[in-house]
Amino acid sequence: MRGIISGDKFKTLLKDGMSIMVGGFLTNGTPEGLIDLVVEANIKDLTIICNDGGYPDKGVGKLVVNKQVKKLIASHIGTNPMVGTLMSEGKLEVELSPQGTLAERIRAYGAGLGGVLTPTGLDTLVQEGKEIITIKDKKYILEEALGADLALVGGAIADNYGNLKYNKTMRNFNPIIATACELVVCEPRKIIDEINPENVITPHPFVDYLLVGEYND
Amino acid sequence: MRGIISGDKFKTLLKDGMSIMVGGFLTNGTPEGLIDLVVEANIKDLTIICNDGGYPDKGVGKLVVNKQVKKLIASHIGTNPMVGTLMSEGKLEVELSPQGTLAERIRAYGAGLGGVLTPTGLDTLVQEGKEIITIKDKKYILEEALGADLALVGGAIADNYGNLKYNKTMRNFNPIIATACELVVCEPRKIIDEINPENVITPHPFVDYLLVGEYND
Amino acid sequence: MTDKEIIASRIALELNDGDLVNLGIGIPTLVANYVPKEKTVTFQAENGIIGLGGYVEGENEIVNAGGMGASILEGGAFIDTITSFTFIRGGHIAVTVLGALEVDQEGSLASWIIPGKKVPGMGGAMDLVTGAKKVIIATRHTNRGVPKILKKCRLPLTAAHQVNLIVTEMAVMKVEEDGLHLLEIHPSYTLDEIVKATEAELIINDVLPMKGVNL
Amino acid sequence: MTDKEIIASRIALELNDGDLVNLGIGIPTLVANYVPKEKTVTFQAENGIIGLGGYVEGENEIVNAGGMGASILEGGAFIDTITSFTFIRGGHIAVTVLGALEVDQEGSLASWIIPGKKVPGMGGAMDLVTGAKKVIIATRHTNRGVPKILKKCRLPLTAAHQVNLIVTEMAVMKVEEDGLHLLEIHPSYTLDEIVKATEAELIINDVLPMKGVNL
Repeated sequence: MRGIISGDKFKTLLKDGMSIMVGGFLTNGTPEGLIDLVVEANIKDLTIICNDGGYPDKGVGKLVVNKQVKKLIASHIGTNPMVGTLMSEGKLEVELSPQGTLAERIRAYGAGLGGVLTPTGLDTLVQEGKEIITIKDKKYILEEALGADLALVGGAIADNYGNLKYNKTMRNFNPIIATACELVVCEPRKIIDEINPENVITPHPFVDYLLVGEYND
Repeated sequence: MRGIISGDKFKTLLKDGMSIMVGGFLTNGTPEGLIDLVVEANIKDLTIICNDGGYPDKGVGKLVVNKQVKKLIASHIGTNPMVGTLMSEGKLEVELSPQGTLAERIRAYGAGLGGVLTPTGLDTLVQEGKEIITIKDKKYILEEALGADLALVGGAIADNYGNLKYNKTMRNFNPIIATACELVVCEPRKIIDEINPENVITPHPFVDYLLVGEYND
Repeated sequence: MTDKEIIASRIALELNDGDLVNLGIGIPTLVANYVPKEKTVTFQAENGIIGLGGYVEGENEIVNAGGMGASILEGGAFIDTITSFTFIRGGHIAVTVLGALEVDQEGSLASWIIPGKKVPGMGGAMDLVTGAKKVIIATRHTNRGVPKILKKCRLPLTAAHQVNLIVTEMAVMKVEEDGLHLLEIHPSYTLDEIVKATEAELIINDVLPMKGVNL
Repeated sequence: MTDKEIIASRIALELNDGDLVNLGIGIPTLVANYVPKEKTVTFQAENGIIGLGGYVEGENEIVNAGGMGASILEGGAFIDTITSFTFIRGGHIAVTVLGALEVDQEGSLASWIIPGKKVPGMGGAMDLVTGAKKVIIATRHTNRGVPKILKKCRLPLTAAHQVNLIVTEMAVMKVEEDGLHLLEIHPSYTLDEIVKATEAELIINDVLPMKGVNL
């Protein structure tokens, strides 16, 4: 870990056209303070990768409502009507990926693998345009690895070294996106002295910055 | 988890020709009591999948020395001279897999994926006979998923529900093999009432039996 | 019993001691209420719980797969999405119970999109239907009289040929190699009524009254 | 300084503050002894430690990648093999230092097998050489006079075209697109001696005395 970062410094890292992965499941475990800063910075043309589209006033939904998102890659968009509206108006590109596939694609990128060979989505719209690989007479869709410029990690308890563990169900995609982005910023719920080495979920070399202070809950 | 198992009951689960995954790294985290029972049962023609060949008197090395192994899939065999000897005599088939690839192949099986797309081993002996897949102009070896009949899991602290966490570096391959085998037996180092749900590494549905008692250390 | 209660209580009989089970949102969620006390069934929520407990109003640190406040039972575990779908895709889930827009006699399911109308997305449903050992569909037999159990799904599929059992308020149907077998019918309906409410061709032999139903 | 000490101390200068580093067995392990106090470098052991500490005689619950008793530093983490190789293959390791049987001017490495003689296996080396951002080879310049730095490896490869820097007791060499550049030579050796001990073609411009060497 490089250290603690202020909200202002964090905003200097943001750029139009970035790809950003955001942790959380229906906003449980989403770092709302970091999202608010991205809204304030008002950067545009973002590719957002998140389990879902959040809610209009919560999670990545705030970025959608603020028209900052060019493309959303998610498994579920039903909880944020704005996503459907902008999509049907042709103002937002949406790529739907099955939840397990989305997680594996991100993991594959973080682990230096080229892609994922999954049976999920065979004989559905999901396989369109994708290569089908047959292994031992079974078919699999080749889903490409998925990385991004920036990971916004939430739901964590951090220690002074930058190690993370996660609070209850807030874990979800957070440890996965922390492996797959050029820059990883975490807004922890609290910071403790040291996490027992056996209980660390995201070891500190995966983390670049912790954002603390007013955004902590 | 189905429950606690005795050594005698465990032996009734063993059969000639089985494939068995064994946890541990140079025997750190290998369940020696379970291995001793496999030696006692003296089943033959085994396929053993383990990080390494152990030592002649420790880990899967005991099975090799007792001539129970037909095929060994491992990343390293230098610490057990008996492996090299039997291999050169044509009495033991050895498949060497890079350590990260071996782990991913097992994980892929446990996760219902068809295989792994890895750059590791490109332009080496490891790629021989394997399909090469090109994704975004980069080449990857398609390594097939690897499962087995039985997992022997060690190095664990278990709870009464069958959840596992692991002691220090004894974790290594143990949680991975627990996802990829028809039957999973763990020889824990100790059993406690309950592991904090945030610290569980192997949740109880992955585990079939715990073997306790004289084999605990 | 309401239609939903009929469906949920019948499906509960399909769960076995020791099963790891994932219940979808809606009618499937109700199945948990009918598991007999003597059976130990562990529920999974795909957002990251092994050992899901009941709803907890106002809880926001533990949520279920519908994003509602929930609880974890003793002996449970919090897991990440990768581990959750290792369970799901890797065949470690004994039974999943899901809803349907359409389901057909070949065991194919449509549940995630009505093109041009509604695109909620597939969430975890495609992985669940593909990976669970047994896939049970919990659905009303018709949508206001329009059959939902079809010869072939017309909406885009969630998965092809993966459904094992279909339970409605009228009947229990099993997908086999040779087609859709009508196994049980609710005593409130005649065989004729059920056949008329079903577009799929039903293979009918030895039909029993629906199990677990209190009239 | 012994040959090993020369190699290890020179390589230590390549490590930067904040780097995550994996050291192979043998000479590479010694590099840890020469990291300047002012730099924070985190060592990884591929069997499952982030924050590897020194050897601990008799310790058997914490071992390093050589299976020897070891320790973990404050702020460290124990991880499984999958996470360990996520670090390694995924490009999260800044530097790996490994030994060699042969290494060549194209940056290819042979280190895991001598066919017909010795087959220890590749362990984690193939993943490390493929995945680490910077691959440094720590090796004696020759094997008892027989060159180890070749035009092209003759033994089976660990990986092709992945080596960035080669450090021996005689010289520091960098693999570039156009070939192997001789960057630094140890003052105890003449340029001529080094060229003679090397089978690879060395590109020679602006050669400096080896850094970090105490005569």
